[in-house]
Amino acid sequence: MFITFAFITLLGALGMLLQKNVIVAGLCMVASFFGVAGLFVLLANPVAAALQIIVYTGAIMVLVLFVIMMLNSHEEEKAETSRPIQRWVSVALVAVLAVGAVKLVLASPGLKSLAVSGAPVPGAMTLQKVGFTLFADHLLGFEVAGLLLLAAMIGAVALTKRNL
Amino acid sequence: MNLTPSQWAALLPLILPALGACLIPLMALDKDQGTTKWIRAAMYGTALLAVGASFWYLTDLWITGAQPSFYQLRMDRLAQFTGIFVLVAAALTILQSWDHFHQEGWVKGETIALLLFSVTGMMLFASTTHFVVLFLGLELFSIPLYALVGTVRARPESAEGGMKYFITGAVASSCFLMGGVLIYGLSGTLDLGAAALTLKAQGLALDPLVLAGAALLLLGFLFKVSAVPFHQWTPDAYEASPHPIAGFMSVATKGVAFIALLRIFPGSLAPLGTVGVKMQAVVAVLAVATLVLGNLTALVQTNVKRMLAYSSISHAGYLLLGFVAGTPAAYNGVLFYLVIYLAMNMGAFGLLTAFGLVGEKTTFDDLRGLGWKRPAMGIAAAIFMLSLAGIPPMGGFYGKYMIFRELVSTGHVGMAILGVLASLVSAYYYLRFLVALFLQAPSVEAERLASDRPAVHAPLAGATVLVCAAIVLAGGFLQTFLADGFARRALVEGLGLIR
Amino acid sequence: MTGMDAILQGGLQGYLVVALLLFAIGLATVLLRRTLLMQFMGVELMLNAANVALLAFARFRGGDAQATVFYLFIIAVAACEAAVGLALIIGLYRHRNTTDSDRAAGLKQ
Amino acid sequence: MNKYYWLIPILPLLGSAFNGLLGKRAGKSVVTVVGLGVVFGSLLLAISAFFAMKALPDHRLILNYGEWMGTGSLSVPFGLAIDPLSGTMMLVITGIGFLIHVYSVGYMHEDEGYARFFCYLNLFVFFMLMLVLGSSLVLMFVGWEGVGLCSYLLIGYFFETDFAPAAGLKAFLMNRVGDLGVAIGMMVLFAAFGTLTVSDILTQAGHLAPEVGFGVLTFATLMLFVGATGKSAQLPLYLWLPDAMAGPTPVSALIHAATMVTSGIYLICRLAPVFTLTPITMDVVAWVGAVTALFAATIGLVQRDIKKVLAYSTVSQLGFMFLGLGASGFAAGFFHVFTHAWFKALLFLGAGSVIHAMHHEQDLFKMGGLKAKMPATFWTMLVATLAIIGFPGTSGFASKDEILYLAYLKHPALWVIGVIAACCTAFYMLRLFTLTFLGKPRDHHAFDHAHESPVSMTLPLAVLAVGTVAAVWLGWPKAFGGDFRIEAWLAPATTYGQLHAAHGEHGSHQLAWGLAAVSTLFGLGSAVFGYFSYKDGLAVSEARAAKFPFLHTLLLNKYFVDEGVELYLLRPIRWFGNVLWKLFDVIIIDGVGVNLPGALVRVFGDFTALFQTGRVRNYALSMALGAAVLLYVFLK
Amino acid sequence: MTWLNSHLLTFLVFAPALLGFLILALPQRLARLARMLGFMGALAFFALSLAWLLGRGGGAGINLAERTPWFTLVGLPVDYSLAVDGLNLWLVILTTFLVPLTMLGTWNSLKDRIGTFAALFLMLETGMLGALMAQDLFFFYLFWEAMLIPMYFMIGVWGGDERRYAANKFFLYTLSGSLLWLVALLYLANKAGGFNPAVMGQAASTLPFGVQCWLFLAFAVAFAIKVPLFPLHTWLPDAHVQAPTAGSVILAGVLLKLGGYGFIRFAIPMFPDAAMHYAKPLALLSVIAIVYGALVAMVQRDIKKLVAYSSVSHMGFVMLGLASFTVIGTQGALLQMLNHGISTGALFLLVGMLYDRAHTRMIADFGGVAVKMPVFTTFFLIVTLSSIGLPLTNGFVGEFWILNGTFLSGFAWGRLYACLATSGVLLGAVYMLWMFKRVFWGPENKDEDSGTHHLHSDLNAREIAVMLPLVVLILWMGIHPRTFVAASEAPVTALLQDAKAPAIRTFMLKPAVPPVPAADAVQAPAAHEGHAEPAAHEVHR
Repeated sequence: MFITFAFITLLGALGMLLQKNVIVAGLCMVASFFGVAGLFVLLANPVAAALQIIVYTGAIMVLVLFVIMMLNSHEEEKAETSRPIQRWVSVALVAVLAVGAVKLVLASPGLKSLAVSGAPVPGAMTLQKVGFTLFADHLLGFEVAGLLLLAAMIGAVALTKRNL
Repeated sequence: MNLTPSQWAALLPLILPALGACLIPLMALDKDQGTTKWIRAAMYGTALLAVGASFWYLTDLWITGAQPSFYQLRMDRLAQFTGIFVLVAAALTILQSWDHFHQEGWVKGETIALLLFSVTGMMLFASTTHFVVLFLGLELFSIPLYALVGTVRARPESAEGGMKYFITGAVASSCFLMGGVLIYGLSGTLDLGAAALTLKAQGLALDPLVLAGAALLLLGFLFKVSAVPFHQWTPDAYEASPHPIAGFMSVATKGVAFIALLRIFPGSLAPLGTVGVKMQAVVAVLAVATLVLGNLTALVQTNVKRMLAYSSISHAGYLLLGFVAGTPAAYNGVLFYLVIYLAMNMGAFGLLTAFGLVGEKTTFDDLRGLGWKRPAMGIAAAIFMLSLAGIPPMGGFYGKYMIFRELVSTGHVGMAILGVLASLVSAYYYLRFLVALFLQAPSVEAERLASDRPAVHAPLAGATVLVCAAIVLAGGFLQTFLADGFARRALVEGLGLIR
Repeated sequence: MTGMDAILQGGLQGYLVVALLLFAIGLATVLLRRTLLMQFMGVELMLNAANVALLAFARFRGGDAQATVFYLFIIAVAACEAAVGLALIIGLYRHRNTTDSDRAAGLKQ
Repeated sequence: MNKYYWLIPILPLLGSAFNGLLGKRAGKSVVTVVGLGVVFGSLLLAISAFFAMKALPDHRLILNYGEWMGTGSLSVPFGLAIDPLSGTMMLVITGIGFLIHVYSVGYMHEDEGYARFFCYLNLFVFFMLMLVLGSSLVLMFVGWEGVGLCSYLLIGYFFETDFAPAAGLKAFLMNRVGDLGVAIGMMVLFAAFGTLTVSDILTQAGHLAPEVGFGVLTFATLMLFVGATGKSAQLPLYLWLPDAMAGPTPVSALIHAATMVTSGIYLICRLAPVFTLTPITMDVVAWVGAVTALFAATIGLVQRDIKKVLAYSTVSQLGFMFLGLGASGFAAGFFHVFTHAWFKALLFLGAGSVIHAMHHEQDLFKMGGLKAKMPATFWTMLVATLAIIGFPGTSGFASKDEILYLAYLKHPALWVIGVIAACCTAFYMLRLFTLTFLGKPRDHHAFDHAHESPVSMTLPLAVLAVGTVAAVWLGWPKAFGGDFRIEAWLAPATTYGQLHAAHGEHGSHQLAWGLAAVSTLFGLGSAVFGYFSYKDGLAVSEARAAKFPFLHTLLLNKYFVDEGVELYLLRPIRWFGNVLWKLFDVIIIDGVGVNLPGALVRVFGDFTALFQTGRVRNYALSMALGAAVLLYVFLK
Repeated sequence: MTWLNSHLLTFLVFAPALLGFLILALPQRLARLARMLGFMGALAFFALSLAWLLGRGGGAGINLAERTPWFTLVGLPVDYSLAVDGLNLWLVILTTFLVPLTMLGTWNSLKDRIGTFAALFLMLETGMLGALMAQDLFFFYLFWEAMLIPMYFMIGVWGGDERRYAANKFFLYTLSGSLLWLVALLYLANKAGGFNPAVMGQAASTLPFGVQCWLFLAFAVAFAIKVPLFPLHTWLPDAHVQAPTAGSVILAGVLLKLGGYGFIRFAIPMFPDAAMHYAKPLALLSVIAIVYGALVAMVQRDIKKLVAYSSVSHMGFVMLGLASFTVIGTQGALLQMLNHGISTGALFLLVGMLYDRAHTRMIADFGGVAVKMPVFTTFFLIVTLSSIGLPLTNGFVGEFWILNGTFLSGFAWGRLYACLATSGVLLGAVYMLWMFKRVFWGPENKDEDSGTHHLHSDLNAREIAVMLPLVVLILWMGIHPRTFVAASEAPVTALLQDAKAPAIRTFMLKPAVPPVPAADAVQAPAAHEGHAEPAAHEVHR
């Protein structure tokens, strides 16, 4: 089960990375997000899964795709001819980081102990719990998030509004 | 729900600018041409009012010495210091942008609103150790800045600069986020202070994931202070953005990031001893790189704004040297330096507005002979440049002095020598500014342009410049008041670092 | 159970590996693709990686609700970044009529 | 009277100041009065001071007027030391000086720089007196450099011409070379004796043993001697003196014949007790003197310019003096200074009178037959000529013969050289005399306008002639039944009661007679030869010159020394200076040391600027690399 | 008034700057008034400095001092501390004297922004006086750096064609030295816990010798650049040639002195051992500077540049005297500083006067100037003579003392270097008089575009009024130098005593009785290092 979703996620991501056509790439990303949502379900967190589908996939990615359409930049990226240095250095670097990450995960003692101690599956996350925590401990964060959204909105308006 | 007075006290300094930020766009909705002028005035008035009120309130807090808190927000002395710092910068920026936008020919309330949002974010960012709030604060002050940089719709560079800043910034903040998550994961708490304690208790201080997390956190800060190699967005973003905004970014972003870095690394994460050690090790390397690269590149710039951008990079290098020394006195020096730096850079960017350099006309040649046309501005410019170069008796000298002194006393003599050599190089390009202002006659075609361009009218910017000059000089002659009475108390009573 | 098994059988390590790999892929997208939209999506991917790690940790800490709340905020942030970022991209497109970041390199040196 | 003696040097200084500041406005008559008056005043004071000194038991009158430039262990008082030596010089300076002032009144009367001239002349008298009377070496050095300055100013008196400034510069610089020697010598002496006051040095020196081999004092005295060669125009620093004739003739008489050029000899006599301690130096002095005497004399044989001839003869005579000193005959040497002062001054003034008469014509070959036109000049010149060629019974004979005698005792070779030089002297003096006064006029135009000089010029000639004759009274050699009075006279000054007194060990009178006879015969012979070669025009000499073309050219061009100096000394130095400036200063230090780093920094800057590609992907990559670094540092 | 009585020095130092700012505030159209104000003020400050410094028990035993704690930053106390004593008394007076004189001398040579120029000039005066009087190293450093700023603008704004290059060079050159020095300063202050020179000296003496040497070198380089000592002198010709006359005068007259003063006031007393360890290299460089400067000056074509290089040569004498570590040498150095201030200052003024008339400084453009400007020629000749060290002028006394001091100095090389240095005296005469001959003597240069051709007027009353005091001083210092060194004798002696300078070396002379065998009677100058009695009372006076 985990393997499946993990594969969906990573393959989607890889697809996005390698796909020349921007729209297809966007769709790959959507797929990968679905995979992530699945992982969340496995993590006994249906709330997160739902949000992932609704907000991320449903809102953000659609917005992105919409913009892609608008800028009709679905023409394919020309094959990378220039700047091989940038390319190969990046590839090597990313590869190193990825391998390093796996090693890291395996090396970390804290992680092991955690994995063992946290083996028993907790009860599924509920909206009630989330809401309670949200307003009990994270009132400040909630407010700030609100401000943030407002700021982003105004920013977007300021950037795109035609007539001043 | 109802808040206790102390919670209000903690929240109010943030609420006021936020409130202003929310009100201003509403005013922008009015489209009646006849009243536009008044609307604009009202917007700027509101903004100044909000900032001023918050400033007044903070100073009041400072005087009473109360250090209230609201949930994860800690309005302690350091936070108050930050608040005052940011608000002063914001006020100067607002005043300058009034003139600048008139010169550019368009005034938008949104810009001021965004500025206030990012002010709120900055104050938040520097006054908490809780990762969630920290991250939100970071975003709250970054996102409006992305927008602000790209806001000059007339210039293609503007959108480009904003885009670059956005992409790099987003990468940096997701690294930051990942770092925080890792630390949360291994400690189980989102408050970095508590996390450090628990990790120490569980003996996970050396866990590779923790270290990786700390490294990614550090990356986030270093990006904001634009230290090499996370600096490349800086010149492009500054050149792209309006002069006052560039000044604001150069000062406030850097300052807040340094203060937060101070609060998190030497502050909260202190229990994880190794993290501090490694932080100093890596910062030493990056500081050297920053000094060298920043100064050398600044040397060959022809555009004043880019020169100032690289100079701000190199100044990040000097401030990082303070972290290399890592003594309370050094942090004291860092805070002091930040105060002077605020005045120096806001002043320097304010000069561009005061001299009425619009659009891309910000090369050294555009400055020629202006020092004699506007003597007061010229003198102020001399003060700023000499102070940036670290020539006594300007304030900048004392900042460098305190930091180098600590470097030497902690045995980093080599670093100190490199530092002074760097400032020797820097002296050259700061002098170039003065050369253009005083030692060169304006070119013919510049004269022609000046003749058919309406006379420069920038009273507010001029005023801000003079204020900045006054602060810089004060830094030179009241240095103890600023260093001990202001910076040191913030450090000692706020962060609890005892020297 | 040994590291590899843990990874394959969906232990905490597994989720983290997925997260970090996602992160790497996101980074790779930013580094390797020229189209601004792609780079933007890479950033989104990096944020998601963080989400995965976050919630995985939360689950193994006995379903910590704080993490979910944080996840909520992160989504908000992502949305904001999307809004501003896309606006910037559009603005740039208006001037340069392209979304190729390499060709939008007027500011340099 | 003692309390007025400080006026001896100061009076001329005041006169100079007055003439310099107000002279132009005051007018020539006032200038004349002041210029002459001050010198005459100091002459009177000098006489009184002289006798006051003689009245004292130890013949030493030392007057101190407070500290000048003392610091640390150095103390230099303003002080005048009057003893027989300095006293005599003082009289010579003020006396002959006064005469020449009088002479100048006539000689310079139509010059518009009249006031300036007397300003310089008075100033010279002041400095010369300082040089003579100074109680410490430093104070003497003041005069030493001061007279150099005055000679510089007076040589360059006609500054709007081409050659005069050049000659003045040459004189000053060559003197400076010598002054270096004096300065170094003073430093060594100070380090050795801990004082620079002459009397103290001499007293201390009195208790020292002569140096065997090359020692400190030898070094010091040699350095001082270098100075002496500079001032007294000895090899190799004689070059300036002939050129110095560019100055007005009275100047040549006063400075470049009578007084300044003898200060080298004076210095050595002053420090005689120290020099006595250093045999090596004495030998050097003697040999340099002898060689110079001959060298200059040979050049003198062929010069056409009347003043040039006299100049070379001066050099040669100075050589004789040094020869005398070197042979430990301080008295003899100084006696020659004394006599030479009279007859050489006379010769120059006579020449001046001739030149004046010939409307500034100085070429011997254009003169002739002036005997009829200017008898006074003729007769006085005759006296002087006889004296200089050492005609038996004249003062010149007395002094020169004493020197040659001592030279023989020191080393026969020296005597031979001396005699040859003497013969040359006799020859060219007669040549000069004959060409000027005898024979037929060669330039009738000039001859017709020639006239006897005014009394203000002839009177001094007469007085000097008397002096020339009378001088013999001071030092008729013992060998010829005289009592070499001056030796005893100077004793208090030259021998400061030291153990090893100056010892010219006296040979027998027969030897003296023999030597004198030989030298005199040769001298008179060559004199006669000179007369006959020129009495009827230039034909004979031209024929002879044609016979020895090489020798003639060599002598005519003064052995090409000036050209050699220019080519092998001055040019290389200037070239070296240019190399230092253009290559070392501008290119190496400033270019490589200063500007290159700056340029390099800029180049590095251009390089680092390349990293700012403007492509966001590159920015992100550099960030990623940075992240890698961070992670590496943190995890390692 | 009571405040003033206890703060005379504060007033002297800061009043000029205040006046300067006042003048700066005056509008452009009042520039002439500003200039007049500045001149009057400067004159007043000169009078006050005379009255106060000499009046109040002037001369030897003077001790005007102010010392109060100023501030403590990062744990290092900094004192506000000014003092005038024997070492700096006459340098201070020289400064206050030269400023008004220069203003008067260059009254009409500047046409534009004369008010600003006067203001900068006064600020510069504050900087110089402060640097001369400061007794606390941090305080000294402030003035030392602050001085650069007005000078930079004076060169850069009113200078010649290459002024920007020259100004930058001057600024960065000096800055490079003083920045490294700052690090050393911090290092030492950190050890000493303060900037009091005495305390720092104590702390330094406890450090390992190697460290002392490094610190001394840092000090020495900073000061040597100002002096300027070969090979750090290359900023000088550019700065001098490009600077306006007034700038050159003050540069030569005072700024260069601060280098030598720094040595005698700080570097040597604080690191005596290191100083003596480096005495030989210092002296060697000085000798090189003397000869080198002279040789290069000899071949210059621009009068001003010639004078500039002559400064290098003259200041070489100063350094040589300091390196001799004898009372005579050091006193000579102090006097030579004053001499150079007067003579070279006067020379620059004269060159300026010539330039104002002829608008050229090329030697080749002149010739026969004496015919057209006799008075000017006379002044020039007198100054020239003082600059080549003719006796009875100031130049001679200083050089004579320095040479003797060096010859006597306790170091083995002293005698050799002294002898070498004398050649500087000769070369000095060569380049100065050669220049004099080519410019003033010889037939008048009738060429249409020659400099001589443009000379129409001899010196006017103002210019004569400027030159007379200088000439009087030249003679005064030559005839009664003790006026100017009496005050410093005691401090210098004490200083050398504390520094444990080696006793002077004299020659042992062999008395006649008893006669000694000829074998060891051979005495080559270098052969005997006798420390005779004079040594004792030389050092322990």
